[in-house]
Amino acid sequence: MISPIHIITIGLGVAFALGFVNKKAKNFSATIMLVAIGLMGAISVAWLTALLQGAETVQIFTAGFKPPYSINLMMGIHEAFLTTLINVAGLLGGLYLLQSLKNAGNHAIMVFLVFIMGLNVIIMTRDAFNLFVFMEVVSIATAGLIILTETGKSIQAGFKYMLATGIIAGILLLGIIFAYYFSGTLNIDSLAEANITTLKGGSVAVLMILVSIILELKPFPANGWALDVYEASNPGISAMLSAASATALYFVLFKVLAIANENWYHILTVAGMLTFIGSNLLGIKQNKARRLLGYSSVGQMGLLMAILGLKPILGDKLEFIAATILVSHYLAKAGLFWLAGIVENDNIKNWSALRRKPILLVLFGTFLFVLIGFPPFPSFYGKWELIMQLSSNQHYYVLALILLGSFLEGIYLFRWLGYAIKMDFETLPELNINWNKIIPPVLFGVLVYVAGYFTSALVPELSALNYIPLLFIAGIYFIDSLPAYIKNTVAIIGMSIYGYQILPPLYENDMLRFIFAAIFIGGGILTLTAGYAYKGKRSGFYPVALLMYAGLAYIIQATNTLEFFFGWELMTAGSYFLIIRGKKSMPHGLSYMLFSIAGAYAILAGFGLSFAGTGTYNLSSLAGISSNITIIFSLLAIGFMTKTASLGLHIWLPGAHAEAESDVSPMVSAILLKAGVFGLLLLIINMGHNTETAQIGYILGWLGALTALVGNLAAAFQEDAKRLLAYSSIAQLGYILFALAMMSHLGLLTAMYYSINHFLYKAILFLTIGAVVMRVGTHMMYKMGGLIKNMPLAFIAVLIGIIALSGVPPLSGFGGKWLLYNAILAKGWYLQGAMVLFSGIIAFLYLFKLIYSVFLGQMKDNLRHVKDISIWFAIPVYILIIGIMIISAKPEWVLQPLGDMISQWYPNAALAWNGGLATGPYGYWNGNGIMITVGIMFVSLATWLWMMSRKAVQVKQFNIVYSAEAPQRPETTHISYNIYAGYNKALGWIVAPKITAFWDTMTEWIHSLAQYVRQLYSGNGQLYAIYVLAYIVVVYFTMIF
Amino acid sequence: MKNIFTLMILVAFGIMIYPLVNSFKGNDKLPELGNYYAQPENVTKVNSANLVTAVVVTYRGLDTLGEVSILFLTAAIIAFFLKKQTGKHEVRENSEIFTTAAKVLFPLMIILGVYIFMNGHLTPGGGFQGGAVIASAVILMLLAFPEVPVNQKLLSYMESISGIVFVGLAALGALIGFGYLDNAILPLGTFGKFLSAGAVPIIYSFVGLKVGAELSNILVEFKSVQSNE
Amino acid sequence: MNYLLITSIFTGVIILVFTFIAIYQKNMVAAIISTGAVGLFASLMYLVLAAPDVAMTEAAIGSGLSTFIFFYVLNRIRSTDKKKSDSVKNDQL
Amino acid sequence: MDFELKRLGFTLLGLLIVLNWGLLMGAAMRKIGARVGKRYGIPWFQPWINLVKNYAIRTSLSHGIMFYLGPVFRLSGGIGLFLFMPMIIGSQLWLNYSFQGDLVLIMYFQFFGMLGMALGAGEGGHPYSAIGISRGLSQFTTIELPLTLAIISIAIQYDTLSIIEIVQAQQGGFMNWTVFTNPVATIAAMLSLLGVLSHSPFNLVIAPNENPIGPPTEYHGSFLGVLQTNRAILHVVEAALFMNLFFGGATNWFEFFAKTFLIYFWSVFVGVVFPRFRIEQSVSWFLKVPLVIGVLAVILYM
Amino acid sequence: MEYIALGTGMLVILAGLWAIMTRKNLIRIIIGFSLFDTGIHLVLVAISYVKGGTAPILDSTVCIQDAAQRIVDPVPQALVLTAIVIGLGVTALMLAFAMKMHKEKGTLDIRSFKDLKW
Repeated sequence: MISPIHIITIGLGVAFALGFVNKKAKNFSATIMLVAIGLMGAISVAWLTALLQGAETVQIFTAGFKPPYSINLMMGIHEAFLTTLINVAGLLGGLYLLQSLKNAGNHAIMVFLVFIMGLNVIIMTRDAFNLFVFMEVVSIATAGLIILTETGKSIQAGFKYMLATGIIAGILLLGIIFAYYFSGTLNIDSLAEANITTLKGGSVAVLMILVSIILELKPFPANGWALDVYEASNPGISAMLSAASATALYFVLFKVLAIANENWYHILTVAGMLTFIGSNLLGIKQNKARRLLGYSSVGQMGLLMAILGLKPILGDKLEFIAATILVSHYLAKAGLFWLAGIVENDNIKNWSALRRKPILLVLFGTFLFVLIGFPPFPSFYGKWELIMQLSSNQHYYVLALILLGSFLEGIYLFRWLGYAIKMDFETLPELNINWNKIIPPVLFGVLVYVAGYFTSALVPELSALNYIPLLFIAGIYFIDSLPAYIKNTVAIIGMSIYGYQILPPLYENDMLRFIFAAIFIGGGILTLTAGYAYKGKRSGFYPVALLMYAGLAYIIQATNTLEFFFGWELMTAGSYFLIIRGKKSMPHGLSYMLFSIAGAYAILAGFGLSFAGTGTYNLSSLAGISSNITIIFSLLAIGFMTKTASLGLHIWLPGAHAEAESDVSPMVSAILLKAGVFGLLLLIINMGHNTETAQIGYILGWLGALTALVGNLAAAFQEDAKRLLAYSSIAQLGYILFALAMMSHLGLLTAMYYSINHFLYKAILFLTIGAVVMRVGTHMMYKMGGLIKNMPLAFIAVLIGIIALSGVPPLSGFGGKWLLYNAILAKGWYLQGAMVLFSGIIAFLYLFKLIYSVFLGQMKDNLRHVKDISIWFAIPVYILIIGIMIISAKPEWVLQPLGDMISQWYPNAALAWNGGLATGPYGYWNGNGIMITVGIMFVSLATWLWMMSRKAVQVKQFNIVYSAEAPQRPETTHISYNIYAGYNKALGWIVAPKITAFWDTMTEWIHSLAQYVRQLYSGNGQLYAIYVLAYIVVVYFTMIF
Repeated sequence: MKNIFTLMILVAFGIMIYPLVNSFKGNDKLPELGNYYAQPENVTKVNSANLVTAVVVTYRGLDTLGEVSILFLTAAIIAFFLKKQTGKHEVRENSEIFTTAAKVLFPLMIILGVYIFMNGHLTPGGGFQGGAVIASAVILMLLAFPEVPVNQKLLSYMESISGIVFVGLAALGALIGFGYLDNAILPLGTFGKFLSAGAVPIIYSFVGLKVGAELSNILVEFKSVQSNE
Repeated sequence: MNYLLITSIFTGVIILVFTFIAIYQKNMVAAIISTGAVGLFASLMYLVLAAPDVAMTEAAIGSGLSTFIFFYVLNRIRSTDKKKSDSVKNDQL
Repeated sequence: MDFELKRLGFTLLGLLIVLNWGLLMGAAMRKIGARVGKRYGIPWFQPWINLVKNYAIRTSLSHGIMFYLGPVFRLSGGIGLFLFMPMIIGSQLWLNYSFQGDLVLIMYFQFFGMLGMALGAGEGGHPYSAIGISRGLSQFTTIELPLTLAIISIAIQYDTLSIIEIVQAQQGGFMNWTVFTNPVATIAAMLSLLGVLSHSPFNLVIAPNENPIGPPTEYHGSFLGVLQTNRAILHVVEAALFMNLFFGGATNWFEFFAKTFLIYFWSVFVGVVFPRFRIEQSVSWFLKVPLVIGVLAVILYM
Repeated sequence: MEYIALGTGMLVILAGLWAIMTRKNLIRIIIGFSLFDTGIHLVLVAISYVKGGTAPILDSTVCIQDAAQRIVDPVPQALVLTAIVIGLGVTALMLAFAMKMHKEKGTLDIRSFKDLKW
């Protein structure tokens, strides 16, 4: 094995030797440099493999003396791992920078090589002064690399950088020399043993050392210089600084922390959290891509710093957490900066240029999701473990702050992603992409997935996870260039096979899960069927759609909280991409994502607290929680309620559902929302028996009732058909929340029955209306009218859908109302119950508006020749209608087994079944009988009337009213716009967009805050130097007080 | 107003470093590390009369390597940073006395520099000081003969050769000695004599050459900017 | 010993005086020379403190070479300023 | 099976009785309204004449399938309500088909006819019908709220949602009637009834005396006949519902006629006295006074 | 003596920082930086001093055997050597930057280099 010290030999030797190379032979020099970095990398990789296979950590002595008398280096698993990371980054970064380096000449190539070498040494060295020297090497090399691509800005940034790091280095040197004075040694390990923090002067010396290293990690707010560097230097260099330098310096902090006392852990935590939140807050206001990445990079390092500060809590989990987040940041940030170099446009709105090369867009999305911590990437596991450990140790404030910071990060990252996906790119110039610029990000993109896979292998709770769906999605992605109908078929077949495998066992064992699985998978297959109506490739649709379904399937099959959360996040990611596909979906996709992230964090915190209480991830262990019940229940409920779009958390839904594509709306409405219901149901059956949760349930009940009322009222005042249906979904989910919150047998049964029904009729309505919209080209109902003549299939589907939805007998909706009445009376929630029932009646307003405005009334001239809806939409719709008919005529087929299942948890006040007759605690209901009675009556009356009027003459609509004289402007005769004006006058105040206004105000405040705080970064390098010194002083005074 | 704020910070910083000054009691005897280096058996192991040189070249040789690379980096960065500045030379006549003196002094200064770094293990001074003297000689020539182009290639070769030798000797220590930068790869010689201390004089000489070349390079780069307007 | 102490006090005071001059002297040339003088007297202090190696280095590098570089840069900046007829009075800053 | 056939027969007979009683009551109300307004009014048999005339009209115009289905829905709604409503307590046969569903079924089946009617009228393409429907629906939603509260109140009171059980619980003297045992709920419900029957002041929807506005605008001939049939049946059944819930039900047809007449008369009486409301006025009104009374009714029984 | 050196060093450090933080001229800031460095070097040398010690060079006056009792600490001196050279490198580089910045904007006022902010 080659001694690791030869990393220095190779690095410096080659750098020196490059002086011989002819100045013109730049290709040769660049190749030599890459070979040298490759060799350095080979050494570290060789050591990494050896150490992983159990080799001992080695100390490398110099000068023939043992430490502490001479400088020594160390090569342990940490060092091997990190040097490998750095050398890989160096190799790929060097490759990426090939043109720039060659342009700048041999000297620049030398500087780059020495830079990488220096990073290796600061990782390996165990001597404080040697550390200082090589940190200087790195910082001078950095200053040189900043001006690799020389612009006015980069020179300024370089000067600011030198000024700040100069002060930092001076302080570090002072600290080191005094540490030497007090301990008589320069070796870090001996310094740690000497424990000089007990001395008054010694503690100051330690402070100076540690603060300077913290400052090198760019803590907020003393980091203006670093941000300028990220923004102004060549993106390839920024990538190196963010990935390689930051990684190395982080390890330095880790190493040097040994000399500190435990007070420092608090300081680190505070400094880290401040940075994490501060930078991410300022990122919100930032529109320049590279500076934004700088904020994100600084923020991530802050998080890592805080994690280090939490070492006493995290214990032996520290390494796993820090490594996963560090590696994620390393891969993602390098990748993003590299992409920034390819895009060559610093305005994040112009990143839509990535769409010229879809692979780049995929990479971009991947890296952003890595940063946020989505599965299956390493950071997901790291954040999960971090939260679990924090909550186990009752560090709730830190936990909350970490989640807050991550959320702020999500705001700007997803806004950016939205721009990249949705903004116009036709006007932007072509990307010029060299092979050497594309290889590094692609490689890192692949590595992220590989790293994610290996990380998941380290997590025992995920050992049962089935990776086949994910592989299937990857496969679908690779055939993305095929026509849509092929992919559609493959997707349907795949889902059918999966459903065939998981549904039967669930039917046997777990009726609740079976119902949801059937909705998710069956609904998925049906909605995908509609996809045949789309021509062309439909690039990117199938992977994300399947991702959502895979996430949903994981949720169903999850047995522990980690699996559940894994599925939940996958589902969120998939649905986000589905939603944002819509033409005007950019803002809605963003708000969906933000609510989802916030909700996911609430869930995460809830799971963390439950883990703290029970010590296990098992989902059923939720039932055994004895402490913090209120908080856990509330957090989880809020998390799930972001998906069910309860009042206050609903503002994302209307836009997201309305602007989505025609077959996506049913996916995200009829199917996706049930994930939240499933979560709430799990929560209630496990935790509903406590007195505390019953109190929350009471609040949730009112919330559900209000949601139903507001949702329905708002739906009644919509002019946009899909928006109307979206508000209707909010209201329906309000009923479900209300029913669930009752936490009684009938409540749960109602909720389940409503879920099934909502799935059926909302899928019908969204599919049909979506198909109609595809034909007529507008969402606005007042622009349609009279379509019954052209679209009888659609009309019948909508008619049945609205009858089912409204709860009018004999269709299935009535069963829901009946159950609801009984449940309300049995529970005693009369007033909120009345509110729910009242809002159920309001539903008639919008249902009538929907069917009347679209299909009835006067026909518009421009729509005289539209065709009926696509057969591919009609097929799933009519299958769903058959479902409605079955469930209406034979409700006992579903309700009886469900009731038996629910009786496990809530045996009281169950329904008694006698054939088709259900007898509840208050009333009785025979779905079957009503269906037959009404059916016979209806048919006979229809026949009778037909007999009497069979000679009726078909007349045109104008013939009677206007005596066959069409008015001048026929469109004015379709009374549809704002038809509930009177109602609006009386009740419109309820649906005044106060909640939207509330969130808008919140957003505005955050933006103003960010705007205010970022005045700190005035651009004056001197001011930044003052901040650096002030930071040190503040830390000192914090320490002594 | 801003200065008052800055002053407050500075005063606070002063308060912060006051404990350092306050707890400084001077040294009554050598600290542990220095004491170890001064022990006769350890002195003879390195066999360099100048203990500072011993520390600089062997015990803390890696620092020196880093330091050399810093100068190297500085030279390289300044080279590519300022390289686009070459242009017309603005010739200025120097007095004859000055130019003659420079001609005479230049070889003497070079010899002095070489002497300083070659005796670094015996007398005060060493690679850095010697290198600095060489660089001063170069400055002298630059001032005296601003129009004469400097052979930067030579400087650069000198720099590279000495760098490679330094690194090579260091690596040789790891290969055949007891560790990187072990000076015992060459015979230690007699204490206090010119040929002593193993590889120390050689290493220090090359450090001197390298530092001299690098400093000269930096100066030449600045000068070339200078003369271009 | 006493003699050395007096020397060091004297040197210390001179260093501080030159430091002050370096910071507040309006004439940049004088400021740079003062900086060099600070280095020079610091090297005197090093000699007193039994550090001849450091003294040599500081004298040659700290006060010699770096002063030279300062002058080069100053010269260059001045020549640029002269070219631009409107001279920005940087030194007053 | 035999019993089932017999039940069918009795139900159809009941339907006939209810239809004629409804027509008669309608005529009586018009008459009363006219006399109060110092007019002579229609002859008592006018509704029968209208009905026969409409059914007999030969020319018949249709706008399409939904236009035709609208009246079918409407009449099905009316007859369905009749079917699911117990008429005379004490006889298995006059209970109709109420064993298939309870009060909730009645509550929601009301909408069946309305919805169909709205759709049928919608296809006519007449702007006025759309206006009428939107007004009708708007008003109806708020009418339902106090009614729902009243029903919840009596469901708590009698611990059941079964109409038959509610009626049975009120037997044994008029002091057992809900109107005396639970007067607040009764008031709320009776205020709702005014709206349910769409009489003045809540009759903007059909506005009978002015230019043809409202859902039935485009209907005529046999279609209009069906609608008139339904109107007759529906009014009686609605009155019967209130009778069952609040006034002790009926144990024989005489009691039935008497009680339904008085309940119906109540709405006419109010209509004669008060002027018509605009929609937003009536919506607001229902969400003020009756709502508060309804909430009170529930709170009293909580 | 070493106290004086230490005290002087500390004061020079503060003075250098003051110059860095308040002077507006780039060259002056770099001068401040240079002073800051010199101050640190003074502190280092002061720490290396042993009362009554001689230079750590073993020659006829100081023989090997009693070296440990007579010399001053060579370690900080070695560190200072390194630090001085590093300081020169940084100073030179900063000057090069300052020169370029002046070329770009024609001024040395640090307040005029605010192209990057927020």
